[in-house]
Amino acid sequence: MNPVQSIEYLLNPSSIAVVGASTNRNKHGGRLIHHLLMHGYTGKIYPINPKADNIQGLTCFPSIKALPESVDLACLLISSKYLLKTMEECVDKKIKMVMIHSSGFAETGREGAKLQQQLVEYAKANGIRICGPNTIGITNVKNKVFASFSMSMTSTNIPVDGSISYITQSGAIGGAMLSQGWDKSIGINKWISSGNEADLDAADYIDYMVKDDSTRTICVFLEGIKDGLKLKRSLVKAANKRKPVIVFKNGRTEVGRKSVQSHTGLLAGNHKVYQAVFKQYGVIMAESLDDLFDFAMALNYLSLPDGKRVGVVSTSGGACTIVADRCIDSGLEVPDLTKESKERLKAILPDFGAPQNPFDTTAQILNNPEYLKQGLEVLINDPNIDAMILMLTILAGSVATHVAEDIIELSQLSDKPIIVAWTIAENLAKEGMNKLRKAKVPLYPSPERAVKSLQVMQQYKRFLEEWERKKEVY
Amino acid sequence: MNPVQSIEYLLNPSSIAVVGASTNRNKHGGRLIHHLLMHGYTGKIYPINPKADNIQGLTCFPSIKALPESVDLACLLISSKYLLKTMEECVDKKIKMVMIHSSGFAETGREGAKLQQQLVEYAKANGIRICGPNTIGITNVKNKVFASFSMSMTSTNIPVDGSISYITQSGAIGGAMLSQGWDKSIGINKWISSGNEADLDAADYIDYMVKDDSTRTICVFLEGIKDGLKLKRSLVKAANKRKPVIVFKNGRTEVGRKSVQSHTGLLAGNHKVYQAVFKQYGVIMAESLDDLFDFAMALNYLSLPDGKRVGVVSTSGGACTIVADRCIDSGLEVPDLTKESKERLKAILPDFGAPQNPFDTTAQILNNPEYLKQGLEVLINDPNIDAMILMLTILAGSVATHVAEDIIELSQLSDKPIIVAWTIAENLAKEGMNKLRKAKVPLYPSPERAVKSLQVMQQYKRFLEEWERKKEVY
Amino acid sequence: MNLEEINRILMSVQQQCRSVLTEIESKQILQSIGIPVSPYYMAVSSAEAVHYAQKIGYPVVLKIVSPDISHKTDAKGVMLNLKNEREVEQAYKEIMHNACQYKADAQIVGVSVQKMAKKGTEVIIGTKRDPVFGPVLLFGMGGIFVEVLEDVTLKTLPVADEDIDNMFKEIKLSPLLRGYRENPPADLDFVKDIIFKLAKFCEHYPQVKEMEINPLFVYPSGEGACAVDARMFVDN
Amino acid sequence: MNLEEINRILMSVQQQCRSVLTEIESKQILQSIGIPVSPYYMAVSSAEAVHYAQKIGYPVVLKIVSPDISHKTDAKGVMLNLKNEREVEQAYKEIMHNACQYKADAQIVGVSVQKMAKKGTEVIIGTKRDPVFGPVLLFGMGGIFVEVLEDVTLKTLPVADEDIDNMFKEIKLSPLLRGYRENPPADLDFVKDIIFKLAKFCEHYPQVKEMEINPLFVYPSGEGACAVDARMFVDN
Ligand SMILES: CC(C)(COP(=O)(O)OP(=O)(O)OC[C@H]1O[C@@H](n2cnc3c(N)ncnc32)[C@H](O)[C@@H]1OP(=O)(O)O)[C@@H](O)C(=O)NCCC(=O)NCCS
Ligand SMILES: CC(C)(COP(=O)(O)OP(=O)(O)OC[C@H]1O[C@@H](n2cnc3c(N)ncnc32)[C@H](O)[C@@H]1OP(=O)(O)O)[C@@H](O)C(=O)NCCC(=O)NCCS
Ligand SMILES: [Ca+2]
Ligand SMILES: [Ca+2]
Repeated sequence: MNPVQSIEYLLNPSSIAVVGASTNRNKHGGRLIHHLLMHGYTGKIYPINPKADNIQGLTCFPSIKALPESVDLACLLISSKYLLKTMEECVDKKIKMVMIHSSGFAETGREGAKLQQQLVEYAKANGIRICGPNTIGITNVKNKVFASFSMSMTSTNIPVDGSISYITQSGAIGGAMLSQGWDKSIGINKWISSGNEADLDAADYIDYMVKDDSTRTICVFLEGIKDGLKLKRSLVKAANKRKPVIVFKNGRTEVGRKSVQSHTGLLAGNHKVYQAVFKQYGVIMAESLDDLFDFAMALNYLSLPDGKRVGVVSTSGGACTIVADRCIDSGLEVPDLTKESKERLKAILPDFGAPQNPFDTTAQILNNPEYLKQGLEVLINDPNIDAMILMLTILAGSVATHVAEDIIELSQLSDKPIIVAWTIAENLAKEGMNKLRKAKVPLYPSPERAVKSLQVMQQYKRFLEEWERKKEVY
Repeated sequence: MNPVQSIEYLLNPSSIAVVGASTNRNKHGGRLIHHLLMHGYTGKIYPINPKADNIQGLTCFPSIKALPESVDLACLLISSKYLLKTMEECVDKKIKMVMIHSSGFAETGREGAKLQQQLVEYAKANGIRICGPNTIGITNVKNKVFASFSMSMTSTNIPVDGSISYITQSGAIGGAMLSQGWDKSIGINKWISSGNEADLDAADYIDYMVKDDSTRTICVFLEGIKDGLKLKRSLVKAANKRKPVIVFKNGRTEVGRKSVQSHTGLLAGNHKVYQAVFKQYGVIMAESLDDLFDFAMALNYLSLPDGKRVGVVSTSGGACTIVADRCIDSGLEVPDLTKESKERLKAILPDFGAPQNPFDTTAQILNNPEYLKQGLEVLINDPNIDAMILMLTILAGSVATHVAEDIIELSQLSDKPIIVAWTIAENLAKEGMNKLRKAKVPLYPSPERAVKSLQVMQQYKRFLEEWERKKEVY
Repeated sequence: MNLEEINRILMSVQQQCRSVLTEIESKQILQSIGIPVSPYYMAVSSAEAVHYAQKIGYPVVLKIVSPDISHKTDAKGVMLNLKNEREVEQAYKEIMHNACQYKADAQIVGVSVQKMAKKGTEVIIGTKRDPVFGPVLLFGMGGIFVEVLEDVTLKTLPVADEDIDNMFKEIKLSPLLRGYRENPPADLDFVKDIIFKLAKFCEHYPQVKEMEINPLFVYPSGEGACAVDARMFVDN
Repeated sequence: MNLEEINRILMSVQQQCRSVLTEIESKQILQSIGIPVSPYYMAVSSAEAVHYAQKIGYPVVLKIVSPDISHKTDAKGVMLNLKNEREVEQAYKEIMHNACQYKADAQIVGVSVQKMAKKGTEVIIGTKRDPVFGPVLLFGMGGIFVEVLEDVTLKTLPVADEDIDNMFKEIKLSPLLRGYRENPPADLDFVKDIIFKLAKFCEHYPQVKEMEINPLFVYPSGEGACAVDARMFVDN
């Protein structure tokens, strides 16, 4: 079965067998079953455990062999010693896709690597595909498939209409960031912890996401790759489909490379060469962890800006300056407004306001929140402006909610991207912030992260233009 | 009255008159009174408003003249037109310190600048000091003085034992960050919005904080300075007292400078020269807004590391690599452990664990949380290690709280700094995170911000050594 | 590409179980893929050196040629700007002497006599094989810059026209290539052509592990460029 | 510091209501604060130029001297490496001709004849007055680097020994100062001494708004340095 088809079974299984399922919800086998049930998995779940006949309300079977029918996906949560025997039972049962959660393979050294190699050869010989080993699981929010024992599965109010897909070679980092992203209502819909990538690797998963219509943006936490040319082929497909791929490359320094090697058995490779590949194939590099979802939000929710001329609006003079400095330092421009725009601004401003870009509504907004919307409207419709960055400071309570609604209204009327930075304690403007998040307006806690995300959109736009000119070489 | 004495009246007033107080809590005058009362101000409050005789339960006076006694501080919250008359009354009443909240001065252009100049000359001639104009207020948490109409005053569970002082030339940015800092239990105790600094300027406020025993770390949001030599004298005092000064300098680019000029009337100056001054006088530069309190936390809570050799511990291999990469890229080292340490690690590790720096406890920590503490103990006591960076990922609930308690215990036993990065949604590990914050263990949401803060501590340590050798020239 | 010439050279290097090509062998390969090199002759005596020097025309450069000495300057095996017979003879003797000092057992092929190339903007072009991504092209400012500043940029193959243009823009000292103050813009089209030729050669001969032209003298636009020194390493 | 000499020069510049000092005036001031400059003479005819050239010894450099021309190279007013009488005469005529072309109304003081200084590591040293922080020292690599790379670092006065050491470390090309490959370490103690002298001069004469030595040729440690070109601007 080709990789993309097998990944369809991984992410959209109509039935799942969990070998090593447990009644004890403090054990991985117990947690995985609990998470599947908790999130209302619609398919059939077959817990496999010789010592139990009922696990968390589900009839339990002693072995794969004992199953009444085949299943789309088998999650193997038993120690590596018993794996080969269970794999044989899977083959007999015509199971095509297995997820091997057990560790103790290439990441533990030569012995484990040999065991892993045997497993791969057996699977290849018998037409069965492997996700892992050493994977913490997968998630497909829209189809309610939460097949993972990561604690991130216990997150609450997970956004259901997301279109960001996140592939990670580190289960722990993957789970940690997933919980943070969902907590900020970032629409991460499909999540794959790929583990040691003994069989299916990041390139295969990218191929799947490129074909997947419900995926608009692909994030990858990458430690190393065995087959660079295969990865390049996947990146070509993503570029041709104009689907942005954002990568955090781990193991950049000498010490980092040794650390990747000792924790995964993977070769982190030469970071400068990775950077060259990423630049040629339009991959957006996440310099820090936060960048991954910061960039994904902007690229996923907004259409790309035509150019790099930014309109800046804020409720504070100091904030206008921070955003302006940051734009100039990252190669964006903060152009002057047209004469008409300045006139229109003068008309709505109190006497001492300055009709210019950046535009400061001053604290007057507290008495008259309309200022912000009127100011935004003038700037976003100015022909000199390609995109807007709006920085809110200490608006709280009802004023904040009112302003959030105005921003949402405007962002729906224009296809020039509007990005919002809001530097305030969450609890003081919870309602306003959640409205923006629900309406898919990219929202950042600091001006620097907002400007960086706009700069990346502009960079990706230029890549797509370059790609049109050079893609036949690739 | 010299500046430092007058600032004592500003921050520790035993009595406050609020000219322009209002019953309407949606107006600045109403909010300021409300915030004073809400936080239990212990001194006397005299609201001044000709149209009312009782404001929020306090007897109201028609004018300063009508006051029964002098006051330590007068907050003037009336339009700039009436200010001069009110100032005359303050002089007659022997009031020494006024805070002028009104805008409409130098920040609005030539007219306002002239008005501001008249005000300053009158004050100088009559021995009265001014904070502002255009200030949003001050706070002294320990003495329950919340004399500001900034919404940040409505923050809840504000830490009461803080020793960070924050001076800001932008009221809105100041309030926005204050609310964020308090929300993360960062111990910001004294806060001054200095406004247009017509009289008292950032150098005066730094002088005060250097002398103030309850201040350990000074943060400054700086747009521009008129008297550079005066600022240098204040920085000398701070360096001699080994009190770190962290500055976010705004208005760095051409567009940024114009924006500062138009919003404050201040000259942002040549950024390269500011950077030179900061380097010579040991000022720590906040490159982004988050840096200000990120660095303050580390510098305020911990003793400086002896060198730049970092021990890295994490619950995830991927996280070990990220922190290691980041340390190397910022000039820190991740040295090998001594033979003894390696032996001690081997003893506590499961068979497949690797006794090395960075040290990965692997997911085994879920079954045996003790691993982390044991691992930490070995590394922190290794003679090759000067400081520790610990990255936690997806530990949730009780395991998380247990681990937090272990970290706190260790940080109290050793004077080598321990810095924690915890990448997880707040709600999944609230209890553990709040324990760390209460115990003043610097906690960061991402590995990059944790490493940057340690790097800054190490940089400040080297400055202090250099300062000993060169201070007689200054 | 003159395949027979290249195969001949690579074959002979392989027969001698060597993995390092001499400067002369590397330059012969460059010539056969159409990359200009400063004219050179191989001399095995100081008399021959003088003869070739007169043939090329002064000033000339003398360089040690030995598969065991790849860092010629460290071995004091390079003498520049030799203006007459006496200087050439003197240089020949010194180079041979220094070579023995540097590596007594080094197999000395002889001393190359080269035209002292006209000064141009110094750049460095190279190729390397990355274990994960295959052949990688390198471009940067030559001489001290490439080492102290690490002012280089990489591209992997396949490579498009736009990628090479980006290479010229990505390096810190790129204003020097596009004409700065009184120095005219460099012949970047010619350099691009050289890079494409190297890329083709690299794909054609996977056994060539690493190659470096350092320096390539680039002349003002329309005046081309000249490979002044070159090194090549093959799998063996 | 030779105060009379300095005051004399500054006084005469002020009397002529000028704010720009010529290269010669700037060098005279440098000499009187103890900073070595390449020997120079002022010639007002091609014969005088030849006379001084012979006095200094070839090769020499001829440069236009005019308060109205501060960018001499742009005015093609600099002729380097003149090896004999004929070249000096020719250079004199050309410089005078170019000066008129460049700025017809420029007041020409004459043509300076200078020793062609021995090549050294090119650095730039300057002072400027910042409206907020007062006098600021500048140090960086000279020539193309300072412009393309902006490889400079600043310090404000007062300045300590450690601050100057930091200056030498802070610039990107600092390895070149501490001896790189075959070039020996530069005489940084001598450069530090020059910087301290400029700092003292700057504090002593607040009317000097801006000063720049570009380039200063720095020789290997123990061999000092030499100001090859200098500019000064005063308040007027
Ligand atoms: C796979 C792994 C979790 C199993 O460890 P474990 O849970 O301690 O192992 P157990 O022996 O308790 O087996 C788990 C359950 O499967 C049952 N079991 C054992 N062998 C079995 C078999 N052949 N078939 C079915 N069930 C079996 C056990 O009885 C147990 O059930 P119980 O809890 O009701 O007793 C462990 O070996 C491992 O690899 N842990 C690391 C996993 C990980 O972190 N992966 C990725 C991180 S990014
Ligand atoms: C100072 C300022 C807030 C006053 O504006 P305002 O509140 O709209 O002004 P008002 O005219 O309503 O006066 C405020 C109160 O003072 C009263 N008042 C007016 N003149 C007075 C006087 N001479 N003495 C005492 N009280 C007076 C008013 O009656 C009013 O009370 P009320 O609400 O009970 O009617 C306003 O001029 C201003 O400068 N705003 C910007 C402030 C700011 O943002 N500063 C720093 C931001 S970083
Ligand atoms: Ca839109
Ligand atoms: Ca401690």
